[in-house]
Amino acid sequence: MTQTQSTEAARAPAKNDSIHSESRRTFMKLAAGAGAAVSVTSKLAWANGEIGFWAKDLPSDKLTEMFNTIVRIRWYERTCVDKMITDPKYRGYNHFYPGQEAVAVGVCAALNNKGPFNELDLVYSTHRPSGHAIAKGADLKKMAAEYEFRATGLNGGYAGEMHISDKSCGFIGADGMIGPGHVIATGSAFAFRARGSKQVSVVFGGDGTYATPHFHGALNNAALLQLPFIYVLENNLYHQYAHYSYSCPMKDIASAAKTYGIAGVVVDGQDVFQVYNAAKTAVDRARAGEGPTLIEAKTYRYYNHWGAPGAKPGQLGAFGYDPLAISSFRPEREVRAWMARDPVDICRDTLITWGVFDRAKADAIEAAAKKEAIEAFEWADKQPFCKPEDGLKNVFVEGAVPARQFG
Amino acid sequence: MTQTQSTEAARAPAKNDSIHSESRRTFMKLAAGAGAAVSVTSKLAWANGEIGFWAKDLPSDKLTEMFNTIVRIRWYERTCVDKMITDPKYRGYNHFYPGQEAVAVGVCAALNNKGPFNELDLVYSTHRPSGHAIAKGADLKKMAAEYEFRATGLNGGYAGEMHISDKSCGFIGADGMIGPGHVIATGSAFAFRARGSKQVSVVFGGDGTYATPHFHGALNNAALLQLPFIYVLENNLYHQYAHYSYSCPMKDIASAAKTYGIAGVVVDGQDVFQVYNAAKTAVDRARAGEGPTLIEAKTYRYYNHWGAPGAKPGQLGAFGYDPLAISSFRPEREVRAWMARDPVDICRDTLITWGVFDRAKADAIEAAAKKEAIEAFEWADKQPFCKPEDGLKNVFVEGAVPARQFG
Amino acid sequence: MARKSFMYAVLEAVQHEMRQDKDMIWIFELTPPVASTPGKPVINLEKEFGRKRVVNTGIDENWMASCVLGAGLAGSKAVTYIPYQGNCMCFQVIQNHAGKLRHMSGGGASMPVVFLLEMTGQTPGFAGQHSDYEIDTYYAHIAGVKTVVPSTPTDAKGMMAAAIQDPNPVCYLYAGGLRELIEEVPDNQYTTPLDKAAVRTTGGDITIVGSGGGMPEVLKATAVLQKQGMKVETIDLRCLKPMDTETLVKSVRKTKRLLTVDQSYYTLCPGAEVIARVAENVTGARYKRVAFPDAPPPASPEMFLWMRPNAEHVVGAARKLVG
Amino acid sequence: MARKSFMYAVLEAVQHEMRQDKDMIWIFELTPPVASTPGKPVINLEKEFGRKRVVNTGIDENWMASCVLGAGLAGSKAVTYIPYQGNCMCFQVIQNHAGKLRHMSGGGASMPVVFLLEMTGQTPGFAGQHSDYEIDTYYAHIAGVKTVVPSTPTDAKGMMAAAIQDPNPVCYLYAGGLRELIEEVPDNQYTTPLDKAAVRTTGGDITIVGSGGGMPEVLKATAVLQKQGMKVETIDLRCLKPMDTETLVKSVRKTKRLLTVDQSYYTLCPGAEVIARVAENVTGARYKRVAFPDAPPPASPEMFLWMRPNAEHVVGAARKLVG
Ligand SMILES: Cc1ncc(C[n+]2csc(CCOP(=O)(O)OP(=O)(O)O)c2C)c(N)n1
Ligand SMILES: Cc1ncc(C[n+]2csc(CCOP(=O)(O)OP(=O)(O)O)c2C)c(N)n1
Ligand SMILES: [Mg+2]
Ligand SMILES: [Mg+2]
Repeated sequence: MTQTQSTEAARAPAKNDSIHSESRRTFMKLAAGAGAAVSVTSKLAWANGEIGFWAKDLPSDKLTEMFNTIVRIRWYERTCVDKMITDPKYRGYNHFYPGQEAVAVGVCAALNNKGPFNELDLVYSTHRPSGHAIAKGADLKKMAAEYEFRATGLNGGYAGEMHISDKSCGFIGADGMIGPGHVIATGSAFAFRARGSKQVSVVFGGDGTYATPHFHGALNNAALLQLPFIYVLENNLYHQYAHYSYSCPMKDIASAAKTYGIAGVVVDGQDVFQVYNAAKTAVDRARAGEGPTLIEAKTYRYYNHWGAPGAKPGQLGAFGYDPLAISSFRPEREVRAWMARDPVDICRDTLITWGVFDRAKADAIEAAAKKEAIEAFEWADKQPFCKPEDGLKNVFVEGAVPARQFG
Repeated sequence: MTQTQSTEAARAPAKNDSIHSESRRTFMKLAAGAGAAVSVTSKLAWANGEIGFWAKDLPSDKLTEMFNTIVRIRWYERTCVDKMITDPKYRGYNHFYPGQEAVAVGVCAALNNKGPFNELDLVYSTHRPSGHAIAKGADLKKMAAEYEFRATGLNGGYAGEMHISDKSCGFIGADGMIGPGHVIATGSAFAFRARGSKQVSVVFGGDGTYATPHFHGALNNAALLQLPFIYVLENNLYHQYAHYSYSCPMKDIASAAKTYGIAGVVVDGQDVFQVYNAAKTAVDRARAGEGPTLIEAKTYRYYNHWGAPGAKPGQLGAFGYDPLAISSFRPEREVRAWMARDPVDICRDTLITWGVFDRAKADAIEAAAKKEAIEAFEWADKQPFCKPEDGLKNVFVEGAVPARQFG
Repeated sequence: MARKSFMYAVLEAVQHEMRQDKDMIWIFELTPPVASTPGKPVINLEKEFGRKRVVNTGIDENWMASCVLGAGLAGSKAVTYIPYQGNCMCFQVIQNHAGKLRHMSGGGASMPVVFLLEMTGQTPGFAGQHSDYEIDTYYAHIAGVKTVVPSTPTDAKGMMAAAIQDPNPVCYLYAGGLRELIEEVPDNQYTTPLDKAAVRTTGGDITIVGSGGGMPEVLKATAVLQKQGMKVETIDLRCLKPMDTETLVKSVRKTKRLLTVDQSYYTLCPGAEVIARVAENVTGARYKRVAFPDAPPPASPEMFLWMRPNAEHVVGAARKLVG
Repeated sequence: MARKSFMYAVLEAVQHEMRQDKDMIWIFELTPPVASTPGKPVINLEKEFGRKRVVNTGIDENWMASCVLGAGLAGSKAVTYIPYQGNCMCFQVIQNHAGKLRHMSGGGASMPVVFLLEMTGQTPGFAGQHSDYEIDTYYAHIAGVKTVVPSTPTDAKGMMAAAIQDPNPVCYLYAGGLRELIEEVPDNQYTTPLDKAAVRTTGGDITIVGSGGGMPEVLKATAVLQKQGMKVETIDLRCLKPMDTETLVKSVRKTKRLLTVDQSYYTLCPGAEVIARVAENVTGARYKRVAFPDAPPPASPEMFLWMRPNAEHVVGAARKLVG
């Protein structure tokens, strides 16, 4: 985690979150010093010492829940991939998130996701929304039904994957466009500030968002008005099939924060606790009226941009040439190298190291997550299709627009 | 002149431009050392030593021409102001440039303004175009006629002030919008690079352009493709009636260059030679294929945003409250302080100090410029009005579109 | 009741709503939300509600529109005043986001927002970008936003109040040429529907349909024609989307002659939609359009004033149609 | 002559022009300029002409359109392929700059540029932003650019060649739904006019006018109706601006019945303009429009496919109009 900004200040962890930290810290030092954790250290990214390591101060049930959320995302996605490549009747198209789970979970764990709408922190998502939606609290069954365009889906079949949303947990939703969501998200932050609320507005976006004109509009105005706004830039190295160096002249996109005089942070996106630390610092800053943060999480997606070309049933990740790539494609060795630093493994191993749970418990959690995901897609398959004429509704709050296709 | 970038390299001045430099440098040192120039130093901004002080190596006729251009702009504008406030039949509206002349002239003196179109450097201008147009080489008479919407105007009466253009000298033209021109200008730079031409594309823009989404699009793409592109940001402190701190979180807008890894320079916009030095460095860089430069010229306009409220005939500058300002307005003391560092005075005094001409010669040049301007507006007043139906022409290259206003 | 300008009437409606709703925001750029009229207090939203709720920043109209949209999604009422120079800078976010989010979310998205889109005053001499009149069509074609274009201070106030109270995103087009209109406008808050055209005069010889910035000239022409004995039914469209087909069809069923008048470019001007809707429902009528030619507005007043539809043009076209 | 897809035909035209003119450039984003067809060489503009002339950068469609405009102003021919997701990101610069610069400069500005604006393929399931069909109206209302929407590979090639050779800026709309069309297309370079509609079938009972992505279904419906004995004059609009009024009017003078078919939203769809032009010139005709309702396209295939105009809808509407 690199601080590109000096405004960073150590802040005391919120009361209800501080527990067991002393013993965990001690254990951490012992393990590191004695080399006892050697077999897992290669998968662990260590914090910059213990200062600001908020994650370590979280209660065990919260930490366990973070692992649970990671594997729920992982298995929701893997189940969906398998369905897509084995069930010819499956009609969804998807942009898969595996490899990046730690980012969604680390950020959303620092947010308020329950309660009345005017107390929720809001999350704006992208064309790759499953992870963000689940981490924010959306229901797996309803998501699966939405991905299959069913009337009982999260959004009644209007949305599909690329536009799912769930107001009840503050998930403003996916957006198929690259750029605009970031600027819109600053508007929610503006509304929070105007009404004196402590809510924060968070937007997720890829490395592809950097080059959009919207990047400037979002950060400049958030900086000028000191908005409670957090821009989580998931740098998974590629936008579609182009490496981010095609669209960005610098290595760390977070360094752009400097221009705006706001906090910019680069974080290891494979380690959910590193992400949590950065997010919590940013959330505290936002709630304190100290303005926006740009968090760049270095991460990777195990599947291709879109759909599941190169994936095999029951196997994690996609390999080989994607016919959609046409003129450029990422090397398979790169995929495998990133998979060796898997966010599920890092989270599991860290929590075992911290003594939060043992491997058996972790396996049980993962098995339950897998079961939940499978059941969600099974449930979805039994849901009713949409009524054609409902397409004329929800254009405006009231009524329906006239049919015009019949002349 | 602050270099925010280390890519700056001293480059030998072009052959035809190096003359008399040795003697001028010697004189400069003597004058400074002996205190002989004390009476003028308060109006002179000194370079960072002599290195990269290209202006000092220019031939005397070129330096004289720079002064001539400055006063031609000044008197074109002053004549226009006087006309606007004394001649009720004058129909033009204008955004006046006095106070900023050194920027237009310093930049354009470093460009190629004559020859076949495919060898000219191109200039994109703004809603405040007179200075840029004259510095690039547009004809005063035709400009005056255009400002009064005459058929023989620079653009046949189609343009008015806010859209004047003159391809014959590479003046692509004014643009009434804030932002888009900058991005379009990178397109010309792209074309130059694609066809292996040594031309450069220059855009002028105010401090107001910084906040536009286009700022990012122009600089990011110019940086990525290393385009022969120069962004001259004239920071005259205000966009309309808002101080630039309302739209920009940093003091020096040029520091934004850092993010893009390109050269960014802050320059004293009241000193034409400082501006020339920065422009020449940028032009050399662009022609050498070394990419874009962002030049921020600190400057000031003596009139209000638009028109001539507060101006008196025969008097330079506008003072007092502008009724259009409504909720905020610049202090009069600020205007007077900037007028004390007038670009005409600085240029004249520098050249006298350098021994390029004496005061009598300078006065004669200025008198001629004044006369030319007065004659231009007199000529314009005698030009024919446009034929109404010509409004249907020039929509496409060929023919005219049908009239539709009669039903 | 007092004499009020267009903008005073608008800000009066806004002020009322902002006093009711402490969360409501207003984003502006170069036009401070300030208006005055003789005998009434000056309205200054920035002063009254403070810079947390009423703010300007830089020249970024896309941010302005996106900001109010995001505020709406967060549950706050919000309005932005986009200056005419930037009224297409924010086009994409209105077309692709404000217009689609409710539908795409299956009804979940909340968007109680108003985009007050200033149009140019069509000032002679300003040329091209500063005197066009074309966005009515662009915004009226968008699905999922209501697009209205009031033409009187009275409608301006009532439709602004209705727009703010409407839970749907509303594109409220403000034709800058109406800036100088002044009339008696009620002081109390009232609403004017966002889906009804206004029949300004009734008659059986011809239906003339105009909207927004063109209405003063249409009404002038109506008076001239009436003096000449023609029975003119003049309709102020007011609402471009949804469009009030019923009022239009009913009128032309009676008059059998339809003349549309637009300041917008001829091709795909609102009048084209008016004619198409009527032609689908009425047989045997005759049609004519007066509109700005398919050419950008030139600077020269001679050229521009000749091209811009005016009362004389309307009178001439009506005579051709009826004669 | 060989069987070619829409995009192969387009790139063949582009390749020819780029070989002629060493200055010409092509800007793309996520769609590399690559196409292949059996028995013909693969076209890869990036490989053939190199990354100085053919380049992609980041996700900034406003830059792409602005870049080719700036290249044009500098005297270079230039084309950009804007992906459908960004086809309104570049709206303002085309509307306010490409469309006005020639006029505002009194004829001085050079703009031999083509904006190849991809439209969505209207794929069921993609929803809202990824399956709409609406930009035809936005771009056709702009003054100063020519806006065309070819519907066959043969026209695609000829109109691309014409667009590149045309010194005016051209918005070349490419309906993604035509991606899979394959037909025999000549190998030599030829041009197809940018201001002429194409009469696809002749007949005296009814005129059916469609364009772009809707044409395959219109032609399917035509065949069905012809089998049922109806004499159908089917017109492919091809050029939205300028629009070929003459061909339209001539046809409806004969048939007295006009059915327009659009994939675009009903309000202010191109068909509205077609009807208005005809109604101004023909008396006593009957009119009907088939179009997408004024609603964003929903994800659910059940809803979406019911809403999108198809051959069955066209057949039904034609029968109502003629019967
Ligand atoms: C304005 C716009 N242009 C183009 C696209 C097409 N598109 C969809 S996803 C994508 C790449 C996004 O990359 P990134 O932001 O890095 O997110 P990732 O896919 O890596 O999660 C592009 C170009 C779009 N959706 N919106
Ligand atoms: C997109 C857009 N929004 C708003 C305007 C209105 N406007 C004209 S000039 C101006 C201020 C420009 O300030 P700056 O760039 O600093 O130039 P200066 O006037 O100081 O020369 C504004 C906001 C515009 N022309 N274009
Ligand atoms: Mg990415
Ligand atoms: Mg300024």
